[in-house]
Amino acid sequence: MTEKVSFEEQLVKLQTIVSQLEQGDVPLEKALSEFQNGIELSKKLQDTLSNAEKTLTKLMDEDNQEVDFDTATKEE
Amino acid sequence: MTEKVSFEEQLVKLQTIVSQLEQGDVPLEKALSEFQNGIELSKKLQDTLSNAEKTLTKLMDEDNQEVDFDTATKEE
Amino acid sequence: MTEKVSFEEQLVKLQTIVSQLEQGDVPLEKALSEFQNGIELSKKLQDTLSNAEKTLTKLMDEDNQEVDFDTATKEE
Amino acid sequence: MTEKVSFEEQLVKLQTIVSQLEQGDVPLEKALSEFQNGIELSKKLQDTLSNAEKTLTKLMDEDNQEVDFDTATKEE
Amino acid sequence: MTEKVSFEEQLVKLQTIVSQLEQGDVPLEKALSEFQNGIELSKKLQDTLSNAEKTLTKLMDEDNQEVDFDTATKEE
Amino acid sequence: MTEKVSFEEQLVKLQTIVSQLEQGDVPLEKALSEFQNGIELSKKLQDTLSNAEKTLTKLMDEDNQEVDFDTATKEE
Amino acid sequence: MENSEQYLTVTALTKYIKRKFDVDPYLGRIYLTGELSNFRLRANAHQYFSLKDDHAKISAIMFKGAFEKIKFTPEEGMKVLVTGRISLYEASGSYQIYVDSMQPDGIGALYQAYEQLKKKLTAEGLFNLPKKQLPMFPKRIAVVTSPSGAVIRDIITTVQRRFPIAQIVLFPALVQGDRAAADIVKQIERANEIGDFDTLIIGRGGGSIEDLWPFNEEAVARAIVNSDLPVISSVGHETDTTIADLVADVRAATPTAAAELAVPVLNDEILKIKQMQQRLFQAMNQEIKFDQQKLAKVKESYIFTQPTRLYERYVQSVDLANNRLRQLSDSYQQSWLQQVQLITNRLSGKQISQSIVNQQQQLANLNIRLNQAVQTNINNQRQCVLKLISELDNLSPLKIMSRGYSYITVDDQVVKSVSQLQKQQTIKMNFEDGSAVAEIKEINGD
Repeated sequence: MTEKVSFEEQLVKLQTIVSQLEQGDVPLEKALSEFQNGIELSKKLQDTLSNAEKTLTKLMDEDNQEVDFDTATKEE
Repeated sequence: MTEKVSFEEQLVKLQTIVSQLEQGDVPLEKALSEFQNGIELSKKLQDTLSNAEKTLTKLMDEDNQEVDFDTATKEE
Repeated sequence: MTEKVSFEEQLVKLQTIVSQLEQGDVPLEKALSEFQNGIELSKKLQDTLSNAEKTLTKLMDEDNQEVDFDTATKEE
Repeated sequence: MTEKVSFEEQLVKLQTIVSQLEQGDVPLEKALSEFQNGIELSKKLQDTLSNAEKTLTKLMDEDNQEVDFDTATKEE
Repeated sequence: MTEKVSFEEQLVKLQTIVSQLEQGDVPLEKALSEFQNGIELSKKLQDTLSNAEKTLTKLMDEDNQEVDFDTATKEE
Repeated sequence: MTEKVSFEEQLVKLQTIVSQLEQGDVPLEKALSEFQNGIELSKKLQDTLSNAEKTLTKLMDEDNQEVDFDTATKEE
Repeated sequence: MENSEQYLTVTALTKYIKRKFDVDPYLGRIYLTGELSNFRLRANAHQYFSLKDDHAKISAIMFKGAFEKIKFTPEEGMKVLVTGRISLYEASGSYQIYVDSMQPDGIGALYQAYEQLKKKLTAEGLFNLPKKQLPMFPKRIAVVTSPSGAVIRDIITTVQRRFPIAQIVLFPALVQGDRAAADIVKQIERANEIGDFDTLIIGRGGGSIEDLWPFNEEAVARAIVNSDLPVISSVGHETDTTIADLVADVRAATPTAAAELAVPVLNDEILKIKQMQQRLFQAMNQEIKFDQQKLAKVKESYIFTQPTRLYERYVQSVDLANNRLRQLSDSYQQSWLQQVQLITNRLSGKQISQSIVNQQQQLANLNIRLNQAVQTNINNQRQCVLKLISELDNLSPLKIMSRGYSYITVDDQVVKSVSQLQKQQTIKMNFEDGSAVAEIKEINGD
């Protein structure tokens, strides 16, 4: 994997898969493998989101601690 | 077998066999062998479908579990 | 007999024999031998049919068993 | 860092980040890094403000002490 | 310091600093350093006035009659 | 001071100082030193007037001798 | 009844008489001498009085402008020389002299000399010379006057009362008589020669113009002008203006006034200096207070009282941005999650599952059809074969033999003619239900 595929690209890919599957005229084996791809993509997307959530939560929490510290200082 | 024959192609082949046999003017030996081919094709198709079903079930189960896991994580 | 004679060719031969015999002007000697051939042919044909039927039954049984097995598996 | 970035420049940068994010269609990875930049900027700005407060408080305290000392001197 | 800066010049400088700060468009860092300058100037000015007052008081004390007059003035 | 400054000149100087200080637009430091000069001058002038001896009227006789006028008068 | 036109009105008569006065060439300008009578000085106004001698009296009026020009103060009974015109005042019907100028009578020659000297010195500009400033605090005062007069007494008394630290030195001089002028000049010059004086006072008490005359002499005037010392002149009464008074730096009305001009009041001066000292203290105090107030005013600025306002607006900005960042973080996460969930929810295996079921159904159908087709096929073949077998069976030659026919074969060759036979030849006889072997015994041709 030389270039990473972005969240949005993955999302579009997943949407394309879902649309194709919903149209219903996909050959069985292809449908299966697409479904499988879809499941994997969905997992990846969720993983990406979980990581994003963790990163953001960590950032925000660190910031809150800073802010809390300041508030505490002010109340002295 | 360099290239795999798709489920649909096999299905069409089976349909062709059935149709030919149903027309009735197939020489006996050929009818037999066609029948045999048909049976084999049918088995293969059945297998393919069974496998597809298993794969699907497995994928869906896994996906459900993933989703459940995420939901569980979120509820923390 | 280097090459096998097909069921249909034998059937045609039998029909030919029957037709010649029906014309009635066949010398006795020939008629006798033709008749003899016919008898033999008809035996062969019946044998072939019996064999075909056996084969068919066998194939069908096998197929049914497969199907049954699958059905059984499904019911698990 | 040869030249220090001023508080106002950092604030404008932070506000720009917020505005861009508010427009809403920032891709995930870029959004994450922007959030990170934003939070870091916000921390820096808050630190600068805290330091400003401390400096001011210290200066005012020193000044008040001077004034008190003077007042005391006058009352002699 | 080759030439001493007069009380009035320092006062004008202090007033200028205060005006600029009151206008509010001074960048934070500059505002802080200007504020510090202001505090220092204010101290210097106060010192100058205190010294002037001491000189005055001392001269008044030497002239006993004047003391009453000055005391009265201060109580206004 | 090679030539002595006359009483009147000193008085004028004192008046000038007083006027200048009363006009109020003298820089503080200069005002303070002028004030000090003024106080010194006023003390000197007061001393001069207060400490001067009272005199008796003289009569200038023909020999440019000053003789007590009252005595002379009485002797007449 | 007399004709009323023969009677004059009082006004017409008075106008007529007034005209007689006014056009008379002698009465237009007359020189008159007499004694002032009924004179009562009215300040800053026209003066009304009478002139009289032993036998006659005339009313007089002197208008304010003319009166202000005279150099003496008229007194009741004073003999005066006046010029003027005679006219009639219609309202009272009285004639009167309108006085243009007035001068005292009886001093004629001296007065003329005085006027001549005054004119000369005026022409020289002596009266307009810059006046010397009197020192405020004289240490030594030279006084040129008579040692026996009241003048020196008044001066001594006044100076000792006001400024006892000034030394008065009397230069005794004759102030009356022919030698007086020279004496006065000598003493003025001596005082200047001795040199350590601050002020010079020359003085004499009141008297007639003759008495005061030395002070109107040119030598005295020039000595005063030449004096290096500032000169205060106090000669005669306030109304007597001598040449000395005119050329002196200051003229005093009385000796006391001269002394008052010469010296200040010592205690006043000490008080003044003290007051200046107080003013200095006050001014300095004021200045400090003023500066203190200015400083205080600057320090009252919210910059110093509430310095936190310097950065508070920034605190808000940063907080705002920070909060917005947090909200955005939440909404972004929600949006991402929604997008993923929405699409993931649509990713269902059900359609594939349904498709599989359909395919299975189709496959089962095909299986059934396949079986049926092949069975039909075999059955058909079988029917076909059975039919042929039946037909064959019907055509069997053996069926004919069952009617009693048989045939002979030699070496499996059917024998159709006796010619084919030989005696003792072994033949095979074929019957419906079997065969028999025989030997030819006889051959019989047809």
